[in-house]
Amino acid sequence: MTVTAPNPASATEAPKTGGSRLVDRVFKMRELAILIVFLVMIAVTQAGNSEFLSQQGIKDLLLNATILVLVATGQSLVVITRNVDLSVGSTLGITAFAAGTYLHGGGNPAVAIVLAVLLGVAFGLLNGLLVSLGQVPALVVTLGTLYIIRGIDSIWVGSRQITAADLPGSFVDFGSGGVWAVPYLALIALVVLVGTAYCLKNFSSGRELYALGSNPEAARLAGIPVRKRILAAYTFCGALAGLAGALYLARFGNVDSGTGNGYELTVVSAVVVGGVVFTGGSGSVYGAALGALLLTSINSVLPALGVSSVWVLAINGILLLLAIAVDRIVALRVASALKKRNARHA
Amino acid sequence: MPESLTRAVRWDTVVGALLIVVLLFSFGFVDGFGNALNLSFLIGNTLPIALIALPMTLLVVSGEIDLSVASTAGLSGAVMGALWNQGMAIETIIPLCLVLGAVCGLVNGLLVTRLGLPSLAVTIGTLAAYRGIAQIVLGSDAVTDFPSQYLDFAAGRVGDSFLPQAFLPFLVLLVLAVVALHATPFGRSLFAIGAGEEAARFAGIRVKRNKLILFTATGFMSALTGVFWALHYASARYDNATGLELSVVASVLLGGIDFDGGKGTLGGAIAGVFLLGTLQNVMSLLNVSAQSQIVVTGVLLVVSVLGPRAARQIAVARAGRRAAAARTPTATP
Amino acid sequence: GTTKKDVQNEGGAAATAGKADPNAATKKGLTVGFLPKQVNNPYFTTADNGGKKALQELGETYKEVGPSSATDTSGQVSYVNTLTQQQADAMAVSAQDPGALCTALKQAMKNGIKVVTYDSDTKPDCRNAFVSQASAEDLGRTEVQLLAQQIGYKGEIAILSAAQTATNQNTWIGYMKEELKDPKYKDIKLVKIAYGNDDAQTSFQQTQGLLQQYPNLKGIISPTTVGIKAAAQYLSGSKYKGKVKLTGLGTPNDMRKYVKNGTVEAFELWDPAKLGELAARTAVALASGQITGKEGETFKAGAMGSYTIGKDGVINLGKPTVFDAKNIDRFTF
Amino acid sequence: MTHPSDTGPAPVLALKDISKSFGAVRALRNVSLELFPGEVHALAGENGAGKSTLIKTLAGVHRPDAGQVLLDGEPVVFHGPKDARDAGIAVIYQEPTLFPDLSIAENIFMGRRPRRALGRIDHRATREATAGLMRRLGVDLDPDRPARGLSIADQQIVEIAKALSFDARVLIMDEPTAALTGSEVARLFGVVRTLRDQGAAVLFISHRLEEIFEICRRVTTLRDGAWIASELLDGMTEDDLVRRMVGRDLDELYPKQDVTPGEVALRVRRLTREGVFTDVSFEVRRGEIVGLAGLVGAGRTEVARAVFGIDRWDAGEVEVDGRKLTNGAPSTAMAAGLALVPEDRRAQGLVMDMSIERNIGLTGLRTTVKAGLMNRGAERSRSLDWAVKLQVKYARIADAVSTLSGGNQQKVVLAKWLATGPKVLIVDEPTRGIDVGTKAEVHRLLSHLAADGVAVLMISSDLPEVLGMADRVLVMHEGRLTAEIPRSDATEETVMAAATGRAA
Ligand SMILES: Nc1ncnc2c1ncn2[C@@H]1O[C@H](COP(=O)(O)OP(=O)(O)OP(=O)(O)O)[C@@H](O)[C@H]1O
Ligand SMILES: Nc1ncnc2c1ncn2[C@@H]1O[C@H](COP(=O)(O)OP(=O)(O)OP(=O)(O)O)[C@@H](O)[C@H]1O
Ligand SMILES: [Mg+2]
Ligand SMILES: [Mg+2]
Repeated sequence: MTVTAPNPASATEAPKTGGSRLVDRVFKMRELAILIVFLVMIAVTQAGNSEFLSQQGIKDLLLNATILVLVATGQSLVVITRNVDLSVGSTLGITAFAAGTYLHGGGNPAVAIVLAVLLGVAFGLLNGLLVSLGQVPALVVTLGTLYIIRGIDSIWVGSRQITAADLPGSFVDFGSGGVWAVPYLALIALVVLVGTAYCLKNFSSGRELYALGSNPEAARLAGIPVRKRILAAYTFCGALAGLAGALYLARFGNVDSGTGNGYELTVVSAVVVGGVVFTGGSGSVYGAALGALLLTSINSVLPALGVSSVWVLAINGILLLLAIAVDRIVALRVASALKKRNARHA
Repeated sequence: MPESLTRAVRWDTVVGALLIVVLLFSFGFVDGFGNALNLSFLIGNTLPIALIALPMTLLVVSGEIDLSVASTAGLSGAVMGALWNQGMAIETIIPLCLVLGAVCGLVNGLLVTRLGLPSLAVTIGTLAAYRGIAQIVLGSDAVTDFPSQYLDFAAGRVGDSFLPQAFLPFLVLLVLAVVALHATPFGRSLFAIGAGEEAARFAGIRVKRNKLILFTATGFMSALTGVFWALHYASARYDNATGLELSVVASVLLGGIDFDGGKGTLGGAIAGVFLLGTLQNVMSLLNVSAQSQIVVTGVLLVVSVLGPRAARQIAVARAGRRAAAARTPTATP
Repeated sequence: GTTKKDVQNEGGAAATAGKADPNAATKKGLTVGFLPKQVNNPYFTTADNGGKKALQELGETYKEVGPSSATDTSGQVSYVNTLTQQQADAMAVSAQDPGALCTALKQAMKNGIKVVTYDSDTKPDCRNAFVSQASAEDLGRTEVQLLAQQIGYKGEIAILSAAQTATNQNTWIGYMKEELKDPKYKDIKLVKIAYGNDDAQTSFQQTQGLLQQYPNLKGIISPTTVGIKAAAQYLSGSKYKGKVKLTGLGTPNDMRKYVKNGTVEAFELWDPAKLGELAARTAVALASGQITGKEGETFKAGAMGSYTIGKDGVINLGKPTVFDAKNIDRFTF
Repeated sequence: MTHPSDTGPAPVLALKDISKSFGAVRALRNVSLELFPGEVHALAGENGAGKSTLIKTLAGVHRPDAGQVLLDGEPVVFHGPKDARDAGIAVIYQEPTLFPDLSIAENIFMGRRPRRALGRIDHRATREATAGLMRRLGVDLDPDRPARGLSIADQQIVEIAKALSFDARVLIMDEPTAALTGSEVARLFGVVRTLRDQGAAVLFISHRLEEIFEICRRVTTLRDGAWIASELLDGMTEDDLVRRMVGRDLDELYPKQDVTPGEVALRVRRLTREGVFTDVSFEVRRGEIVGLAGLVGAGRTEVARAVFGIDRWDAGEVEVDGRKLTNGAPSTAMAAGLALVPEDRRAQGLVMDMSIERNIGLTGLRTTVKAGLMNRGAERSRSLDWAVKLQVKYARIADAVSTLSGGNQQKVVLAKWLATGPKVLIVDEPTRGIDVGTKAEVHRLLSHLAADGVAVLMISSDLPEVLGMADRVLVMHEGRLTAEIPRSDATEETVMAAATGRAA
C-alpha cells in the first residue's frame, strides 16, 4: 500500500481510483444481493400465480412489510452502535394497547399515534440509560426489559383486548387505505426510512454512531459523546417501536396482551439478513428494510404459491440461512479480489 | 478495570448465595415447597434447561451462541415420535435421535466456522429451519404411547426421595462439563478463544475445530433434552420445548456468563438455572401470577448485570482511597 | 427392542374408581383451581369467570393459575403440580397437549384431586371428566351448513385453522369433511386447509395467500376466534369484502364490527361463560362424590339443568349459538 | 518540585505535581512538565515508567488524582478528550485508535468534518482535505479505503495525519515511529519541524534514542512513575540519557555472540501466496540469527504468518528440522518446534483480558497437563519462571495483561513463546515499543538462544538492530526475496538498496 516516493497526482485523484469504485460497489452490492433475491422471488411467484402482483397483492406486500421495516430501521441504528434492543416486541405490544385504550375512550387518532411514539420513547430512554450509564451488556439488559415490559403489559392489559369495533372508523380505514396500491402506512415507513438513511449519511451524529460501533474505545478518545449517542439510538429505536405499535393497531385493529410477543427474533433476523453486522459499525438502514421486506414477503409468497403451511417455517429458515451465506460468500470473493488488486498495485 | 477487583465481587458466587437464601426461605416459609414431590417436580421441570445450559455455557465462554437448541430438541422429539409410529424399536430410535442432534449442531458449527458467519444469525436461521423440519416430519401428530419403563424413568423418582431418576445422569454430565471447562487444556483454550480469538489462533489453538466440537456437543445435548422432554411429558410434538432457548439464555446470563465471551463459570450458570427454576416454583406456590413472574425474571436479569458493576465501582472507589492514603511504592515480583 | 406393537399390547389403565352417590350433599368450602391454556386470553377469562360465578354461588373457593403463553406446555405442567401441592380439591384444566399433562394429572388424581378438562381434552385416562363446548360433530357440521347457505351451495371454500397440532380444531375439521360428503354439497369444493397458528399476523397472511392462490374462492371457515378475527379484518380492508364469505367460531365482541359492516353474515360459538360454569359444577359434583366420571351418570348443574356423562367421560355443553346482524347486540362476551 | 526553567517564552501547557494511581499501581508520582511553543520536547523512560499515562492525563483521558494541568498558565480541568482537543491539544496514542469500518478520510475528520448548509457533512471537502494531508506525509493512501486491513504502519500514518489535521498548538506523539521505517520517519520529522517552526509545542516519545537526539531540544525523564530530570539535550550523550532512565550503566546494545551455524533447522522452499508474496526460498541454520529486512509492506510479516500456518500458502513447502509442515496448521508447526512472536501484540500476541500467568500458559497447554487435566502448579511455575527471566514488571502474576505498559506486554509475548523451548524462533518486530534496557536484554536473549542452537529469524524495521544482530540479512521487496547479504557485507546502504529494488 504505502510507497515511499510521493505521488501527489494519484493522491488527488484518489476518489476516482478503481479501488474506491470497487469498494463502493461492494457496499452497494450487499444490499443489491438481497434486492436480487427479493426480485427473483417475486418474479417466480408472479409466474406461478398471476394474482400475486395485482393491485391488492402489491398493497398487501407493502402493508405486511411496513411494521417490520419501521422496527428494523430503529433496531439497525442500535445494532450499528454495537448494541441490541430485544425489548422492541414488548414495546410494540404495550404502545399499541396504550394507543388503543386512548382511542377506545374517544381520542383523536393523531394524538394516539403521538402517544404511542412518546411511550416508545420512554422505554427507549430506559433501555438507553441502563445500557449507556450502567455500561452493561445490551443483550442482557434488553432481555431483562423485554420481560419487564411484557410483564407490565400483561398485568395492565389482563384479558382485555382492543378490537376494530373499539376504534374510530377513520383510524381503521387509514390502516388499510392508500394511494392506488401504496398504503398510507407504507408511505409513513418510507418517509421514516429515507429520512433516517439521509441523516445517518449526512450528519456528524449519524456517522458517529458508526464510529462508536466500530471501535468504542477510539470513539471515546476522539471525543464523541458515546453515552449521548447510544442513548439517542435507543430512544429512536423505542420511538419507532412505538410508531410501529400505533400502525399495528391501525392495520390489524386488534391488540391484546400477547401482541408483539416473540417479535424481537423476527426483527433481529431482518436486520441480520439486511447485512447490518452484529459487531457494530457497518450496515445500512436500507439493507435492514430490504431484509424486512424479504422476510415478510416469504410469508406471502409461500401461501400464494400454494405451498402447504407445513413447509413454511422450514423454508423460511433455510432462506434466511441462504441469504446470509450468499451475502457472506459475495463479500469474501470481493475482499479477495480487492486484496489481489492491492497487491498488484503495491 | 483491574482484574483483581473484578474478581473480588464475583457474580457467580453471589448467584450461588442467592440460590441458597431462596432455598432456605422456601423451606422455612413456603407451604408445599419442601416435600419430596414438589422438589422432584421442580428439579424435573428445570432439568431440560440445565441440560442445555451445560454446553451453552461452554459455547458462550468461547464467544458464540446457539439459539437453535430448542428447535433441535423439538426436532429430535418429533423424529423420535415419527420413527416410533413407524414401528421402530425405541432402543434404536434414541441413539438415532442423538446422532441427528449432533448433526444439527455440526451444521451450525460448519456454517459458523467455514463461512465465518455470526453464530447469532446462523442459529436464528436454524431455529426456524429445524423447527420447520420437525413440523414436516411429525405434522399435527402428538405421539404419547412410548413404552412405560422409559416414561417412568423420565418422570420417576429415585425411591421415595425428591431426586428424579434423570437427575443422576445429569450430575454425571455436569461433572464432565465442569472438568472439561475448568480443568482441561480444552476448557482453557475456550476462555482464550472467547477473550481473544486471533491471539488464541496465534498460540496454536485450533479455534475452528474447538468451536465445531462445541456446536456438535450442543446439538447432541439439545437432542438428549428433546428425547428427555418427550419422555418426561409423555408427548412428542413438533412444537415441544418452544421458546426454551430464551430460558436457557436468561439463566446462563443470570449466572454471570459474559456474552462477549471469555468469562464465567459453570457453577454460576447452573446456579442461575436453578435460581430461576426455584423462584418460579416458589412464586407459583405463593400464588404470584404468571405476569408478575415475568417481571421478576426481567428485574433479576437487569440486576444481575447492574449489581456486579455497581459493586465493582464501589470497590474501585474504596481501593483508590486506600491507595491514596497509604503511599506505598509499586510492588514488583 | 421395544416397539409400538409391544406397547399396544400392554393396555391402558383405568382412571376412575370408586362408586358414585347421586344423592350425596354438595360439599361446601371446596377449592377448585382453574388452569386455562393461557391466562390473559379473553376467551378463557370469560370461561373462567363463568366458573368463578358458579363456585361463589355454591360457596366454594375459586382460583385461577396458568401460563402466560399458550405454547408453554412445561409451564402448564408445573401449574398442575402447583395445584397438587396446594391441595386443591378439584381442578378444571384446558390442556395445551393431550399427553404432556398426563403424568402430572395422574399424580394429582392419586392425591385425591378431581380433574375436569374443559375446552381442550387430554387422553381420557388422565382426567375424571371432559366438559366439551359442544359436540365436536355439531360444531363441524353446522359451520359447513352456515357457509354453504351463504355461498349458495356452490364454489370453492377453504379452512383457516389454528395450530396444526390443535386437537379440537382437527376433530372439527374431520367432521366438516364428513359433512361435505353429503350430495347437497356436490358443487362445493374444499381446496385448502391453512394454519394461522392462532397468531393474528400469520392468520392475516394466510388469508391473503388463500385469496391469491384461489381467485375463485367463495368462502372461508375459520374455527378459531383468533383466525376468524384476523381474516375478517383483512377482508374488511380489501376488495374481497362481502364477496368472499367468512364464517366460523368467533366471539360477538370481536366480530360485531364485521357483522355490521357486511364482511361477515353469520358465525357461531357456544357461550364460554356457560362452559366454565359447567366445568366448575362438574368439578364440584366430582369432589362431592355425586359422580365419578363413568358413562351414564347424571348430575344437576344448577340453573343449567341436568347433564349426563357420555362415552369416555365426555359431557356436552349443548348446541352452539349462531350470531348474525339481528341478534348480535344481545350478547356481550 | 524543582526543575530547570527557561527564560524563554511561557509554557503553553504544563503539568504540576501530577499523581495518578490505578488501584495499587502508582503510575505517576508528583510529575511536572512544561511544554514551550516552538520546541520539541522528549519524554523518556523505561517501559512502564508512566509516559503513556502522563500523556493520557494531558489529553483528558485520565483525571489526575492530585496536581494541576496548566494551560497558558491557567489551571484547567479536562473532563474528557474533547475538552483537551478544544484547547488545541492533538494526541497520537501509543496504540492506533482507528475505526475499522470507516474510511480513512472519515477516521481523520471524525467529529469535526467540513460542513455544508444545515450542518450536513461535506463529503467532498473531507476527501480533498485527506488527500492533501496524505500528500504532506508523502504517502499514497486512498482516502475512501476503509481502515480495516491497514498494516500497523499505515494505521500509524493515518493517526499522524489525524493529529496534523488539527493544526493544534500542542502536538503529543506517543511512539509514533515504532512501526515506521527510516524514510517514513524522516518525512514525519520534516513535518514536525515545520510545525515546530510555526510555533507549535511538541511532546515526543520514542524508545529509539537517536530519534530523540535528532529532533528534540529538551528531555524529561521518568523512572517508576517519578520525575527524574528535565533538561536540555545539548551536550548530553545517549549514555547520559540511558543512565537517567535506567538508573545504572547499560551493557553493550547488540551483544551478538559468534557461533558456527549447525545444520538447517528451517527450510522454506518456493513459498508463494498469491498476490502477497512469490517464490520465497531461504534456510535458517541452528545457532544462526537471520534478519529479514524490507520496507513496510514488503510482505515479511505475511511470509512469517504463512510459515507458521496462520495463513495458507498456495505453493511451496516448509520444513522444520527435516519435518514437512502441514499447510495452515499452527499447532503442527508448534509441535515441530516453531514459534512465532507476532507483530501486533494486542490482537495477535496476547489475550488482553487474561492474566499474565494464563497468557504465558497458553502456549503450554499441551505440556502442563497431568492425566489430561491442567496442572496448575506446573503452569504457574512455568509462567512465573519466564516472567521473572524476562523481568516483566507487574504487580501480581494474576493481573490482566491489559494493565501492563506496552513494553511489558511485549515481554509477556516473548516469554510466552520462549517458554515453549522452540527450535526455530521467528520474531516479528520483537523490540517494537521496548525500552533500551529491555531491548538489550532481548538482544542478549536472542543471542543466547542462538548460541544454544535455536535458529532465529528476525523481522525488524529497525535497521541498526538487523545489522547488529543478524548473521545474514535477507531482504524483501514487493513480495519477493531480492537479496541475501552476509553479515560482513551488510550495511545500511546495501540493505536499503535491495529493499527499494535498486539492487540488481
Ligand atoms: N488502565 C490501567 N490500569 C492499571 N494499571 C495501568 C493502566 N494503565 C497503565 N497502568 C500501569 O501504569 C504504569 C505506567 O504505564 P504506562 O503505560 O504509562 O507506561 P509507559 O511509560 O508508557 O511504558 P511503555 O514504554 O511500555 O509504553 C504501568 O505499571 C502500567 O502497568
Ligand atoms: N491484516 C491485514 N489484512 C489485509 N491486508 C494486510 C493486513 N496486514 C497487511 N496487509 C497487506 O499485506 C501486505 C504486506 O503486509 P505487511 O505490510 O504486514 O508487510 P511487512 O513487510 O511485514 O511490513 P511491516 O511488518 O513493516 O508492517 C501489504 O500490502 C499490506 O497492506
Ligand atoms: Mg506507553
Ligand atoms: Mg510486518
